[in-house]
Amino acid sequence: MTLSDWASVALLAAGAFFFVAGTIGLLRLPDVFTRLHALTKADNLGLGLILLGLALQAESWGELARLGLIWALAVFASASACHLVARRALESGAQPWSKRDAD
Amino acid sequence: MSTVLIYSFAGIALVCIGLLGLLASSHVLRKILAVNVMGSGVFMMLIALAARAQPPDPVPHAMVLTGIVVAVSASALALALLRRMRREEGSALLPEDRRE
Amino acid sequence: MPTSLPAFDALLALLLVWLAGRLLVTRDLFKAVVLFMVFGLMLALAWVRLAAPDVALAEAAIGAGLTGALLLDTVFRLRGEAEPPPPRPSAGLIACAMLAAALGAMLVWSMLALPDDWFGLTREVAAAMPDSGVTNPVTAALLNFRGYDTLLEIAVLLLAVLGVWTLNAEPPPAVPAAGPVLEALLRILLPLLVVAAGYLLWAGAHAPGGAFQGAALLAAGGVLLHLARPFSFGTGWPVRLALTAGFAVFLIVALLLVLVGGGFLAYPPKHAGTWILAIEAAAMLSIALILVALFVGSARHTDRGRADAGAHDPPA
Amino acid sequence: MSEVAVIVAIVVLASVSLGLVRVLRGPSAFDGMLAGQLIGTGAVAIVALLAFALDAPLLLDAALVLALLAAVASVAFVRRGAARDDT
Repeated sequence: MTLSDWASVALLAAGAFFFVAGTIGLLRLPDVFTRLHALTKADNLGLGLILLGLALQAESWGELARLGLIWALAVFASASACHLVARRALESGAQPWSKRDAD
Repeated sequence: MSTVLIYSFAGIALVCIGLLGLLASSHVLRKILAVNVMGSGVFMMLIALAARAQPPDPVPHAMVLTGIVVAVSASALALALLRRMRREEGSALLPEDRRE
Repeated sequence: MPTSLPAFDALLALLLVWLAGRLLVTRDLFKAVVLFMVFGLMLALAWVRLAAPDVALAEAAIGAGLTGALLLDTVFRLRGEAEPPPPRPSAGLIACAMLAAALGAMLVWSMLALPDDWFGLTREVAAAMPDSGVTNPVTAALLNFRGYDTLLEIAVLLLAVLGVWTLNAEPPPAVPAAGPVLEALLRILLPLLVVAAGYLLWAGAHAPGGAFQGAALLAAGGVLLHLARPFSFGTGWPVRLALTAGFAVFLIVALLLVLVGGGFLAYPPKHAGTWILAIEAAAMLSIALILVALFVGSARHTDRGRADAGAHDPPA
Repeated sequence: MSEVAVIVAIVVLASVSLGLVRVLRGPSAFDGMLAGQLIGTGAVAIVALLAFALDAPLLLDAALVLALLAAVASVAFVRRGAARDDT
């Protein structure tokens, strides 16, 4: 294995870690807003790391361009979707969790 | 177990689950979902059979490809029928499933 | 082949079967629809694993866009009626379960009874590929070898639109005007969807892609637009012309080929690629419009709905 | 290398499946809307990983289509999802 292979393995493993972290956040966090935050940030970071790890192994510029485009689209789409879902939830009367609820 | 076998059996399971759901559920929307599950099972059996050859047989691919588009159109028609029924009769259940 | 692939396959197959079972027994219809949308995306992964990238593209485009929007729209309109509890185990239910089990047993038996050297039509297709005009065998099967089948499928889609136009007599539900974020999403995604559809149409000749996948992408764009700013495109003759253009071009080419002596949809091998691209371009636009029409529904009543609810007016 | 990619794909698939538990349990109808985000990102990652593991770079186009359409499901949820009276 070359140096770039090791780097890829590290990036892929880190990506998988963030996906797992996103799921733990989804399961453990108290309300829809914090869960959105866990999903949108952790999963997209995970996706970015995985795509970066794959980009190190890319064999053509076409692959590299597609990987970059996929990440740009995913980040843009999920940022917008996250905003829309959070706004809809707030408008429909979902109460953001506060420390008092924990007591 | 090989990939082809795993997905073949999954396809068969989907056909059976879909058929049971179609027969046993009373809400028409769920019947529509059940028919779609059944159709997906058939698609999966076809694609798994195609994958026995190397390279895969393209004819089932072409059939399933158009099948997916036809299935979504048929579902759209079924959903339109369901909405019309609900508007005319006030219920999304078939007459024999409605209870007073 | 990586040795852990069977583990992936087994996990995905279990997930698919679990999702299917769950979505049929879940009490809440909204959740059932959510599970069905997830089911569709997971199916796309299965097509990837079964080396069917053309099918995966179509499933990804249809499953992520149109199906979910259609089902959510219906659940939204149907809300307010409680679903009766699932049937208790009765003689009828047990008979249904036995019927399903018998069907499953027959399918398993027929699957296992296939000889090991059964490869379908792979060899026949490979032998005919040089004369097909394209290098992607799926496109060759769709537009050349089984062209009559695809022609009639487009006719079936048109019939579905006629049915929906006849039945769907409801205005779209009132939605608030699209905010700045949704507007920005539309401004960026819609042109990208059009470009991607054009790319898939062109790529279909030699790589995964083609008219159906391109049409599904365009239709997703149309559905997105309709969700943000409800519109109707009427039932006037320009719309009818555009809806039927794909079928008409396909049929005219087929008849022309009969006239020049080739036979129904028997392309001259030299120009087959050009004919196929021309048919696919027309078919893509028509299929996309058909799919959007299936979501938008009947125009007459949409217009009335707009007059009733001022909230539908797009922001200036 | 492709072995690693498949293992990571299995981890992502398992993590997405676990996330579905939240979608199913609720408690609010908005948790269903999270499914669009969860599955969208996960499916893109898995297709990209399989494209590498199966040495089929053309599959990246499928990942691209999924990424393009990831927002459509969420928009459908927001415009036709849980109504005010459902919460």
